[in-house]
Amino acid sequence: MIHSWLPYVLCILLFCVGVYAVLSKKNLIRIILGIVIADYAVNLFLILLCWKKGGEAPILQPGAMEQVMVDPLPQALVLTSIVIGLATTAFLVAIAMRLHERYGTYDITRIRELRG
Amino acid sequence: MARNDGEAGMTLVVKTVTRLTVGLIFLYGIYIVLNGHLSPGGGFAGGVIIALSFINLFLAFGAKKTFEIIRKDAVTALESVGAVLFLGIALLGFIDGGFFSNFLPQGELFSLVSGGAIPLSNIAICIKVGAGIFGMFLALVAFRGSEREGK
Amino acid sequence: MAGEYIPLLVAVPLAGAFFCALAARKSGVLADTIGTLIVALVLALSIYAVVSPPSTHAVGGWPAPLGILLVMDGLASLMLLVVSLVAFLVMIYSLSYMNAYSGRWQFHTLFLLMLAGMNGVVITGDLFNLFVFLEVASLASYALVAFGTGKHELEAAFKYAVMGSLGSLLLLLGIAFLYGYTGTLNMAHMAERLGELGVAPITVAALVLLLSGFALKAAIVPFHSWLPDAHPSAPAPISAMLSGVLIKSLGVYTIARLVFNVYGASPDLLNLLLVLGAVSMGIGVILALRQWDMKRLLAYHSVSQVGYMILGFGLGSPLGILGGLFHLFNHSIFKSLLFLNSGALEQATGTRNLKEMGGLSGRMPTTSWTTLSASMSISGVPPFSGFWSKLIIVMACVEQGRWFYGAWAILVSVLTLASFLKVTKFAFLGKLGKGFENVREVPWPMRFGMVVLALLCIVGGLMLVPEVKEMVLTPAVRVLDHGILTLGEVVRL
Amino acid sequence: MIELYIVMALMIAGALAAVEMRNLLSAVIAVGVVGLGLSIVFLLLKAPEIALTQLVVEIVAVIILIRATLTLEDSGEWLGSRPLGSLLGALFAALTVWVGIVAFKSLPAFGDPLMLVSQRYLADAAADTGAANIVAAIILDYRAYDTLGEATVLFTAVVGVLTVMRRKGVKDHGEK
Repeated sequence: MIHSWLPYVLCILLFCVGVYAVLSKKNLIRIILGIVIADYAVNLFLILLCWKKGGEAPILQPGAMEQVMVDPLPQALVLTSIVIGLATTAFLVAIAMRLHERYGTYDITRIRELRG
Repeated sequence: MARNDGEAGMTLVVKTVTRLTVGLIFLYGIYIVLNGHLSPGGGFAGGVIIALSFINLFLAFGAKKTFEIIRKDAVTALESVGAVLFLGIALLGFIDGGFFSNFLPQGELFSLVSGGAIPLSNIAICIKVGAGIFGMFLALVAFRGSEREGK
Repeated sequence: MAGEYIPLLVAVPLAGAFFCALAARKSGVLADTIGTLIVALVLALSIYAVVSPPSTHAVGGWPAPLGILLVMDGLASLMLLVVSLVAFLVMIYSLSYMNAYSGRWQFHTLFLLMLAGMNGVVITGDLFNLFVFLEVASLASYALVAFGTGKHELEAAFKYAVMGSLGSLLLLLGIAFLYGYTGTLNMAHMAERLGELGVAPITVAALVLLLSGFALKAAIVPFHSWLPDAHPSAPAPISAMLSGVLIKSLGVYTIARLVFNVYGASPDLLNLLLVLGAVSMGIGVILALRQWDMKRLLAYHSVSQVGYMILGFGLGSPLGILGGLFHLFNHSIFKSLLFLNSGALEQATGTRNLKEMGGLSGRMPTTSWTTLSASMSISGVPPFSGFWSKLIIVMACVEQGRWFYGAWAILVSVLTLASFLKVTKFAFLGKLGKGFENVREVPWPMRFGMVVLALLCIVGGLMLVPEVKEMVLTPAVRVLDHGILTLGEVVRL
Repeated sequence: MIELYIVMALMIAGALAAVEMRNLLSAVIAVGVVGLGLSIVFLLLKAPEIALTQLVVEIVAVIILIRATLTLEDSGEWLGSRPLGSLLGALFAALTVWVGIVAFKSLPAFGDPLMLVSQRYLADAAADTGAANIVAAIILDYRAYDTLGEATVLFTAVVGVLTVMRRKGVKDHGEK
C-alpha cells in the first residue's frame, strides 16, 4: 500500500528542500529560512508518526471516555521542538542582523574572512 | 519604518482597531493558559499570545506608549521570575517524593482546579514564555544598529 | 531511593543562571560570586557522584518508559567529573580574563546554562531529553562564541550555529525514526526493543542520522569545518570549555552511548568508528601543522585528538575503551590548559600570531612552563598524562593485531610533537619580539587555573594507579564494555 | 486522506518558492504560508494543541524574519547560489529521498502507530494526573523535565539575543 509510507516521503522531501537551501544559498536570511523549513519538516514527521486511523485528539471529553485516540507522546515532543525551533531562529536572526550591520551585506561570500 | 519618525506609530485606523482588540487578545491568552489542562493550549501557546498582544501594542503605538504599560527591564526580569517559579515547582516536588513530583492533590477531573501542579506550571511557563518572547522581540525590533564600523 | 541528588546536577546550575539573570545585572561582583559558588557546588556534587555507587532517579516518580529516567552510572560520573573540574578552573581563570569584555552577567548566565546543558546530556537516560539538553548547551555555546560581537566572532558564530542547528535537526529526525520503530524513548528500553526487532533499513537510516548529528557536535572529519572558526573566535575561557569538554560531552560521549549502549557494538559499527577516528586524527594534525594562528592550531589539534578517542572506542576491547576514555579525560585537561595559555599570551601581547611572538619565557614564566607541560602531554611525551593514554590505545591496537592503526597513532603523535615544538620555539624561545619589553605575567586568578591544570597534566598518569583506576575509570569502561543493559537492569542500578 | 496530500504538496511548493523566490520579503511570506499549512496539517492529524502553538509561534517567527529583511538596502545577488553547495544539496536530497523510500517500508504503516508506551498514557493519564488534556499531562507531569529543558532553551535564546545585540562586546580596543 503506497499510502502507508507516501506521507513520510513527502515530509522527507520537505526536509530536503530546507537542507538544500542551507547548503546552496548565499544569503544569510535564506539560509535561516532553510533551517526553518527543515525544522517544520521534522515536526511534521513526528506528528505523522502519531496519527492513528479514526483516532481522536488526545483530550478527554466528559462522558466519552472510551475512545480511540492518536498517540499523544510525539505531540508532546513536537511542542518542545517547536519552541526550540523558534529559539534557534530568533538567535540566528540576531546574529545575521549584527553581521549585516558590520559588513553591510547578507551575502555570505562577501562575509567570509575566516579561512585556512 | 514608521517608527523612525518619532514615536507616532501607525495610522489612526490601526490604532483604533488595536485599542479595541488588544485587550481581547490578552484575555484570550489568559483563558488559554488557565484552561491548558482541559483543552488545547497551555502555557506556551498562551504565553506567546500574551506576548503577541504586547507586540501588537508596540507596533501600533510605538515604543514610548508601550513602555508606559510595562517597563523594559521589567520584561526581562519577569522572564527570569517565570523560570525561577517553574524550577521552584520542580524542586517543590521533593516534598512529595522527588524532582517534579506532582505535589498537589489531583482535584476533580474536568474542573478548573484539577491536575495538581499542572495549572501552576502552566502559569509559570506563561510568564516565562510571554516575557521571553516579548523581550526577544524588543531586542530584535528595537535594534537600530550603531553607525556601521565600515572599513 | 539513593539517587535523589542526581537532578540537582542540572537544577543547581539552572537556578544559578536564572538568579544571575534576575539579580546580578547591575553588579559584576555579584555575578562573579554566583558563578563561582555554583560551579564549585556542581564540582562537589560530581565528586560525590564519583564516590557513591551507581544509582538512578525517576523524575516525577514515574517508572521508566513512562517518565524520564536519570542514570548515574560509571560513565556518567566520569564525564561529570571532567566537565565540572574543567569548568571550575576555567571559571576562576575567567574572573580576571573577562574584565576585557562587557556584559558580565550574560557571560555567567550563559556559562551556567552551558554547564547545565552538558550535565543534562550526561545524566539522562532518555533519548529525547538528551536532545533537549544538547540544544541548551549548543545554543549557549553559539552565544558564547559570539560574545565579543566583533566581525570574526559573529561570522564564526553564524557558521557554527547553522551547522549546529542542521546537526540537531538530523538528530531529531533520527530520534523520530527510532521512536516510530520501537515505540519508546528510554535508551535502555530502546536497546531492548532493537534487540527484539532486529536490524531493519529504518534502524540503519536512524543510525546514520544520529551518528552524523553527533559527529557534527564532536567535529569529527568530515563534519569538522565549523570548529577551526568557532573555537578560536570565542573568548579564551570559552574556547577552553568548547574544546575541552563541550565537544566531548555532546559528541564523543553521546557516540559512545549510542554505539555501545543503544545499538550494541557490532563489528561493522566498530570498523566504521576506527576509520572515522583514523581519518580525523590524520587530517586534523596535517591541517594543524601549517597554522600560525595559535588558537587555530589548537583547534585543529582538537579534531585530531578526538580521533584518538574514537579510535580507542572503535577497537571495542576493554583496553581500547579504557584508552579512549582516559584520553578523553587527559585531553580535557591539557587542551583547556592550552587554550587558557593562548588567552594569557593574547592578553599579554595582543596577538595570536606565533610569528610575532618570541622570547616570552623570561617575561611570562608561569605561562611558559604550563604551556610546555601541556604541549608535552598532548604530544605524548613520557611521563606526562597524554603519553599514558596514547600508550594504552597503541597497546590495544597491537593486542588486536591492528598494526596499521597502532603505527598511525604513533605517526600522528610525532606530527603533533613537531607542531608543538613550533609553538614552543616561536612563542617562548629565541629573541624577545618587538614591543614586548613591557609584557608582564598575567594576574593570579588566571595563573591559578593554569597551574592546577598543568599539575594535573604532570600527574595525570597516576589515574592508572589501581585504586584510583578502580574508582574512576574502570566503572566507566565496564558500562561501555558491558554492551546494552535491559531496562530492568538499569533501574536496579 | 486526500486533503492531507493536497496540503503537503502545497507546503512543498511553498518551500520551493521560499527557496527560489527573487524577493526576500516574499520568501519570508512564503515560509509563513508553509507554516500555516503545517498548522492545518496538525489539525487534520488530530493535534489541536500543536496546531494552536504552531500558529502563534509562526506569527512571532515571521515578525522576526520580516524585521531582518527590513534592514536591507542592497539589492542584487539575493538569489545567488554556491555551486558546490548546490551540488551537495541536490545529492543529499536525492540520497535521502531514496533511503527514505527504502527505509519507511520497515516503519509501522502510516495511520497505525505502535503506541507501545503511549497506550499507558491514554489509559492512565486521567487517573494519574487529573488532567483531561493528555498532552498537557505528558508535558507538565510525565515528562515535565523535558519542558524545563525547553523553557531553558528559550531562556538561553533570549539571553543569547541580548548578548549578541550588545552595543560593544570588548571594552578597550573595540574591533579587532
